[in-house]
Amino acid sequence: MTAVLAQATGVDAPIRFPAVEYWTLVPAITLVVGALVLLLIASLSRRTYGAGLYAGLTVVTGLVSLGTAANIWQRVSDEGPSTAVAKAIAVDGFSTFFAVLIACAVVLGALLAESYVRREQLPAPELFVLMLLSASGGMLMAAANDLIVLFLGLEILSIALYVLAGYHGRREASSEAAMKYFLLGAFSSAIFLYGIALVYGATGTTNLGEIATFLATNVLSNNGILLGGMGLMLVGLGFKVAAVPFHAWTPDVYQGAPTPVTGFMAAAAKAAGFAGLLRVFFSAFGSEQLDWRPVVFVLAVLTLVVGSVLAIVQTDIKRMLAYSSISHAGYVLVGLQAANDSGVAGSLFYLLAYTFMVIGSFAVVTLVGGRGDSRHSLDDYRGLASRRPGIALAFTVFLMAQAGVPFTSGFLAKFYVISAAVDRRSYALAIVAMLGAAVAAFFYLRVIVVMYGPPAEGDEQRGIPLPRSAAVALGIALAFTLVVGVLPAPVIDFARHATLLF
Amino acid sequence: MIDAAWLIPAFPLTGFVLLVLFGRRLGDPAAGWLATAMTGLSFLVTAGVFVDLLSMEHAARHATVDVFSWIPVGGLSVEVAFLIDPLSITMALFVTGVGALIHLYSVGYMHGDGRYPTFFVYLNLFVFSMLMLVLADNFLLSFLGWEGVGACSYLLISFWFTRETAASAGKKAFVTNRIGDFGFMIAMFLIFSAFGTLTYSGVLPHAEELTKGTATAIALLLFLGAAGKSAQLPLYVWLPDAMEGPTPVSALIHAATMVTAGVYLMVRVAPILELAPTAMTIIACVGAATALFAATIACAQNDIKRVLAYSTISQLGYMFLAVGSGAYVAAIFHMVTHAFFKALMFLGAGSVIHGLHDEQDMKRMGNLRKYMPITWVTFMIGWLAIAGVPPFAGFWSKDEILLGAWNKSPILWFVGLFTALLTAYYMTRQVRLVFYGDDRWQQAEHPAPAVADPELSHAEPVAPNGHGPSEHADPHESPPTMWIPLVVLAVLSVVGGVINLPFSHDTEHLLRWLEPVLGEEAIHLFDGNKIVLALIAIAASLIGLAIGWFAWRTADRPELEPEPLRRAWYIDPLYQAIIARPGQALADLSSWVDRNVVDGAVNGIAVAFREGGGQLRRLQTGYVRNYALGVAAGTVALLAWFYMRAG
Amino acid sequence: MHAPTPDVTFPLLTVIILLPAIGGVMVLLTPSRRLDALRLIALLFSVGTAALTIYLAVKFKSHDGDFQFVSHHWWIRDFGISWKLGVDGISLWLVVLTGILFPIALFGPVVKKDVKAYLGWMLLLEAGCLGTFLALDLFLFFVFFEIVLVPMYFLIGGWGYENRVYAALKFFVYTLAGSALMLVGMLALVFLHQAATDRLTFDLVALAQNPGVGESTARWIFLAFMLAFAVKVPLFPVHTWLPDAHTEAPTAGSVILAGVLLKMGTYGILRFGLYLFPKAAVDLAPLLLTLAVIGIIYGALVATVQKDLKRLVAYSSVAHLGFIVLGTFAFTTQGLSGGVLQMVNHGISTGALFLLVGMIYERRHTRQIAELRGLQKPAPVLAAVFTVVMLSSIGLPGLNGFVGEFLILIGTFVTHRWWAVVAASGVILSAIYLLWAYQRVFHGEPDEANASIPDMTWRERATMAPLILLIVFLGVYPKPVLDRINPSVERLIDHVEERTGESQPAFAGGGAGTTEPHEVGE
Amino acid sequence: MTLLLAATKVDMTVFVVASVIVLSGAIGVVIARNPVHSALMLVMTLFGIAVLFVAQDAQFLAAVQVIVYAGAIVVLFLFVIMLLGVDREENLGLEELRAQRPVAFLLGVIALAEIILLGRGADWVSGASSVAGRSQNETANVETLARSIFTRYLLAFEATSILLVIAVVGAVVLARRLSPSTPSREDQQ
Amino acid sequence: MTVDAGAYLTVAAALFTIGAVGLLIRRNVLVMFMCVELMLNAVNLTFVTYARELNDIGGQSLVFFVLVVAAAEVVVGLGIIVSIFRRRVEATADDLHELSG
Repeated sequence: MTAVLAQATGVDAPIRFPAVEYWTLVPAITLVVGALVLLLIASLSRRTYGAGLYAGLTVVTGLVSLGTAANIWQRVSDEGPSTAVAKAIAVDGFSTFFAVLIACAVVLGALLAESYVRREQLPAPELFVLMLLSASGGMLMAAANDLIVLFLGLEILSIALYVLAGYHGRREASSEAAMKYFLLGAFSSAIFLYGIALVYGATGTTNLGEIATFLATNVLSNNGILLGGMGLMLVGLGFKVAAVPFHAWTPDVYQGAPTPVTGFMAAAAKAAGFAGLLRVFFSAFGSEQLDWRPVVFVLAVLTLVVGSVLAIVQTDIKRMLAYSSISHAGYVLVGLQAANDSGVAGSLFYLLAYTFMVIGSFAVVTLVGGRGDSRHSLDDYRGLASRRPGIALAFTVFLMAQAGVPFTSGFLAKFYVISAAVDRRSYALAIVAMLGAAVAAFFYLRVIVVMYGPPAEGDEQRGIPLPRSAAVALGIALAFTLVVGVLPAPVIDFARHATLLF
Repeated sequence: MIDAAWLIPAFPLTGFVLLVLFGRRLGDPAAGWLATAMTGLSFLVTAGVFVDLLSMEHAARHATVDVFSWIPVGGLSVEVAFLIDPLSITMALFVTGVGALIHLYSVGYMHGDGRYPTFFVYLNLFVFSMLMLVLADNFLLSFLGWEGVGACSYLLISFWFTRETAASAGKKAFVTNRIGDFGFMIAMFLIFSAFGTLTYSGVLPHAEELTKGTATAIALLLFLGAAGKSAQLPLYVWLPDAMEGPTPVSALIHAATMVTAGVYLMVRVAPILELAPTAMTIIACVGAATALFAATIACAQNDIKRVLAYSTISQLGYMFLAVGSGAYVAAIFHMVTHAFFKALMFLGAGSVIHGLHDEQDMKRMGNLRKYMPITWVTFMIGWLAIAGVPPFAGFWSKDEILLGAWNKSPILWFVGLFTALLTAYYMTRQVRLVFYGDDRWQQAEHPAPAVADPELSHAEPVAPNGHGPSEHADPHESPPTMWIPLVVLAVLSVVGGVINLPFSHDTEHLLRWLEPVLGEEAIHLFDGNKIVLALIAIAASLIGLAIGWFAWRTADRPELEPEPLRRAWYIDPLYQAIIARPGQALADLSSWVDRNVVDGAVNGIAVAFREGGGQLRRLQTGYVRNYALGVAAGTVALLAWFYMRAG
Repeated sequence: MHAPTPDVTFPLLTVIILLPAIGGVMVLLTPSRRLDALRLIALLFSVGTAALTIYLAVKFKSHDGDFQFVSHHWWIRDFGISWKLGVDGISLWLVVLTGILFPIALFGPVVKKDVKAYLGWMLLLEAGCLGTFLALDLFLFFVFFEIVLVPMYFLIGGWGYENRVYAALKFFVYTLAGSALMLVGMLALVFLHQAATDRLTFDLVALAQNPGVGESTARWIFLAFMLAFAVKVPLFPVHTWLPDAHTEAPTAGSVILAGVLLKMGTYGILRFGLYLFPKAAVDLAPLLLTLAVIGIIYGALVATVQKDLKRLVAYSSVAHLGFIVLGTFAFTTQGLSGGVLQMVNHGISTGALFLLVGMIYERRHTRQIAELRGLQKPAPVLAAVFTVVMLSSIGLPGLNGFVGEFLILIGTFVTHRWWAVVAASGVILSAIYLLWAYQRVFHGEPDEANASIPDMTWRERATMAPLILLIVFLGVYPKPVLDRINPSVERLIDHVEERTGESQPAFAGGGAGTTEPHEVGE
Repeated sequence: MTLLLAATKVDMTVFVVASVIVLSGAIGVVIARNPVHSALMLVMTLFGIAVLFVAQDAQFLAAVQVIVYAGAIVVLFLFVIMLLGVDREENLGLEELRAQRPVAFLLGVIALAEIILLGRGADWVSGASSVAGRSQNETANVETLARSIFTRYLLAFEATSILLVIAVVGAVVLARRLSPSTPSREDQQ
Repeated sequence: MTVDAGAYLTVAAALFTIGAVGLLIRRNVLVMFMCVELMLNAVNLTFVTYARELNDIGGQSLVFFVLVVAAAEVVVGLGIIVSIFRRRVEATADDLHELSG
């Protein structure tokens, strides 16, 4: 529309389009293309295909995206980080790391959703389309070098997730989740946007590099507007990553949304939110550390404490995992609060480890949830070990990993962020984080106890089928969690070299 | 032969090991014979070593036999090594000698008991421990024996474990001993702190380097240990109860050997005692008090063994009186003679009990001289010996002690003298009740009200040997395995005095024998005084004898058995009230605190978290507008912070 | 500096850790219905590990206080974390103890329920325990220190008694919370060290040489470490997880818990608390000595009135572990050596006691002392074995418990007189509660239910035999053990004295240069 | 405020009138009981905003504002109101959530105060000028804007396409009525 | 200079807070959503004001994107609202509180 208008005015000087370095965008573009292909197949083909095809294509798309991300990683390591498309995005290890992470989430989420869609008799293609598009938004967010790109990425991610949350139209809870997520999401987006506006006013630009340069070269006589903008942006991103007190949507949405979507959401959306948070605050607002670190400190403590304490009293597994995801956000905030390279790397490591743990966990929840996606109370796990020892063992590993037991990725993740905090002398935060882990162990163990206890009355007969796709997802998540737990060096290396552009 | 001294404890140890492994297969009586043989062999080796020592130069009678290094840590190096000197060999001689006799006696006495081999296991282990105690060349090894004999004592007292009283008595003995051992341990620590070593040869010759305070502390702490082991005030309470054990045990452990360990220890550390006159005085006073105190109680006991037990306590008090007075040789002398006659009397009592099918109440005996002549005769010898009638062994040693006491203080001497009178009296009472008068065992079915209280008398009918006292056949004389030791001991009780006759330095064999260890005896009263004191002592003994003899022509003299004495001055209930009950209350309190305060705090934290979660949960109302309000509030708070930071 | 030395020799320690772990994994991979195969695998691997640990003890060079058999590989190079293992006199016997105790715990008590998982967890637990004692890298230590919670949690929760879920949770969360601060302290130490030396490493030896922390900082970090260890030990007042865990755990669990797991706390104090923070340890010694003494007395008092036999033994552990801590903070050769020895002794005696209590439970299906009576009559062998173990626990000379206790007390006495005196009174109390319990359980006339129990089976005798032999052997001839402990302890004391300027009395330490004040003239 | 005096009367009048329209419209949205009224009030606000845009030389945006917002979005709102028949009046006197309303007001006031204080303290604007290109120049507003969007914000512009795809797909998904799942036993908890 | 930017920004801030408060106090989901639109418009006004103040076209470009986002949000948001309130006509935001705790 605007293009037409522009042409109508008949300006002499042609617009000099900036160079578009497509290779930098390939992972995200792959996802979008994959989504479009799915849409085309769904709408053009006469036949109706089962979920398998769509899921398969999604997995392939995710893997291709993963591969291209790996390619970019190579290039970035060789050529160094840079910006692309008129400095709108950053091509650095950081963005590539998140591309990899989100691609993994897509692959696992799709594997999980396949059997879910079949079991719940939901329309197949759109779920995968939305998942892919949402993921592309996440990648955009992670790569964004401009606040407006960040915002658009956030909206792409979120709006698709609003729909996904309400995807299970037969479940009242699903609709309610969508509604709540949407209203609060829109609210926080508006706040975030207002923050961008104020930052724009304070610095004259929305480009992160320019902001940093501006802040580095100008001494503001009064940085009130800047700080206000920062604060409002923190609210918006804090909402996305479910930091207390912006967390309230999380349990309701996680509980209501279709379980595979919850898994995907917990992994990808949280990661993307943190990507934005880390990039904006560490890179662009790095010079204002003194102002925002105390805030993040408080947020981290609140998040850790509230997440853990509330998880203790839950009897619904999905809800419990939701609260636990809140407390996990607290750990990543610990990494952010450290505001140094190892803090960032620790956060990245944490998010990657968490991706696999949480999708694995929700994979189990999906399976146990049964038709109707409704069996999520603690009682439904009674005696799981005697009925499905494999699933129970996998869940045990995931829960232990989340609790931070050694020889799982979760332990090293916690170790990493806490070591960053200690490195910055944030001893109090480190102690709170460690004690939070002890409290958290309590509610993870409670589930394990139940699983290894005797089965509930009349529940012995209920079969829990393990579809192949879900089994693959479980296997991958399990393998990652354990292997990284024992041999973390490559992944730590990955996280350490996933440095920011500046 | 001295180099082979390690064989002395090795034999009983071998016996112990063999009996543990094969005891049950050997059975009754082979196990007993094996044990006896081992102790006998040990005695022979000891005798050999003794002869060797005799053949040596006076001052050279001292050797250390190293076996192996036990606990080498830093500057502390504890060896398993034996100190062979006149004192230790004297002890070893009578431990193995009396021990062998008692083993022999037990072969017969324990015959028919279901746990016959076990008994000898314990007995051999005891002899081994006792030998470690006396032969050790350092405090710690002595302590090993010291605790070892305590443990054996525990095992043997509660040998008939199905009886609650026996079980309790065993425990009581062990725990009371432990209190003493606590003192011993602390004393060792002090010694180590002071000398950096625990060997006798490294400590005693350098004793004078100690300050007076340290010496006093060490002496008193060791005395605490000795008081526990040798049943002195206030730790004597276990010994009367210990009579729950089989009679040979009473004879061996609770009369002849183990209980004298305290005396041995005190004599052994004499160089330290010498530096601590205050401690000496305390020891002497405690000894005298114990002697008198126990003697009074013994006057009113009806259990044949309990009388002997209190008598033992009393006699041990004598020995400590001697130690406290510096009359170490007298203490050892009395220890030896006491071992003879008290073992004799216990075995005699055992013979009586055996003959009466486990009857222990003297009020249900009488006239046994008719039925058990050998027992009677030997018991009479023991009686005269303990009563202090010359020329029996007891007279000489007791006289020595009284001399020593006189030297220390006439008050102590008088206490000792009065005790001697009491001793003669209650022993006479016992003899009268047991061997003279009417045969009262027939009326046993109706026990006198006086003994109805189980606290008072442990003479309840029990059947350790499987044949209860209800089938009251006539008493009978014991088998030879039992009476041979009686005879041997009787002979020793008669002639035991010769080892240290006070007529001249030449006849004081024990004194000269122990000189290398103890140095010159300090007491040199002029003879006239000595004789006067001896005559007074003899008179006291005879008076006691006479009173007893005439007073106890009949068995029923309740007016001579005042309640406080029968109840042993109410010491047990007193201890119960001031120690056991508060202790129990303290333990209960601790347990309550543990549950409700310490653990309560932990559970409280858990509850607090859950409650906090419950409260926080109420914020999660489910109303989307509430959530938005949360976001808004957070935003406002953040802005407030940044507003404060702005500028 | 510490370049990773290529391991040309056989990596014995690594194998010792990995062997049970591999066994555990193999057990998990074996079908659960093939019970014999499962048992065989577990037997082979646990006994194999035991054999290796004994081989280690044989090959261990005595009179060398340094770490031996060191193997060093990078693990996470970016963090300066390495797989560094080594053994010295302090850890050697704990390793051997672990090696020996596990086969006994595995095959002593009979477990019928879910054998596969049981054996798997036990073997994994063994790997964790061994790793804890062998790690010379702080991170590695912490990892092993924490990981043992998992198998133990499952063992308690899966095979325990009535209240097992509560006990298992309490055990896990309590100890986890305890070690929370340790990690923070550890990291603080590492980064401060990095700031001081510009080298990021978790290597224990490197950190101990130059911690790079100020005195007050060191004190805080020390306290953080101590909290973790105090919970594990457990020291009064953070001990209350122990009675619950011990009582509710299955027999094997209790044995390992008491025998091995608690030692991680005391071992940690020695290896990390004293070694890394000598000054802080010396400065805070009075506090810890006091807590230890309180633990000794208090544990004994509470044990006295317990109605549950297992709980009684559990509280006795509180008292016994108090002794070990006491010796540790005496800072004398005797105290420390005694402490190390006592760790082994306590593992053997209390392990044996738990086995015996388990046997009684199997026969009577109760642990309530009031319901037991006169067991010595129907089960004389059981009673005899119990007696020996009990006497060892009481600290009877000639049995193992005494040597350690004595060394601890004498070592403490020369530097901290009054603590030792009060602690020594614990010796009396231990006699009271154990003998009283013994009396109530074994003495007296048994009623019908108690009179009909069988005596020890041959399997049970075979289980107890090695323990009894060790109890006697260590009591009579502890020299070979002490000879290997002493050099390391002396090295540790030298380390502490170098950095604090304080020294133990000359006669207590027996280094080459020190002469005794009184040469014994013979 | 001193600067305000310097402003021309026309500008001032336009600003004041438009602002009043904007804010009263906004308040109207909030307090109208009937959602249809709210929607109409929203239109009022949007027009006011458009006027303010024009007053600040953003003519193109003003046009788009009117076309997109008033023309499309508000119509969509009204359409949904009609579709669902939810045009019943809301009883504003009733508030079930205790303390929600006072707290909301309080927070609103504080937030506004904070923003204004922050802004005034920093003189509202501190940024660098014309980073993305001058907005006040000889060329037409549309052209300047177009150049900016197609160069500097090209990627953002492209990204909006994804957003629109999502909107379409989302609308399709949400509009679809699902047939009840076949075995209905486990549908509801 | 025309009217001071501060005045515009103050109006924008007021509009923003009115929108926010409206969202907090209204139960009707559609009205709540309209309040979000108010907030977005406040942002737009802010952008445009800054664009003028900084003489920077960027601010105006941003408004353009906000408009697109708002449109997409409206589509999806109304879709969600429709899908829920097809079934329960009278519903308000407060009626959706099954998920809580």
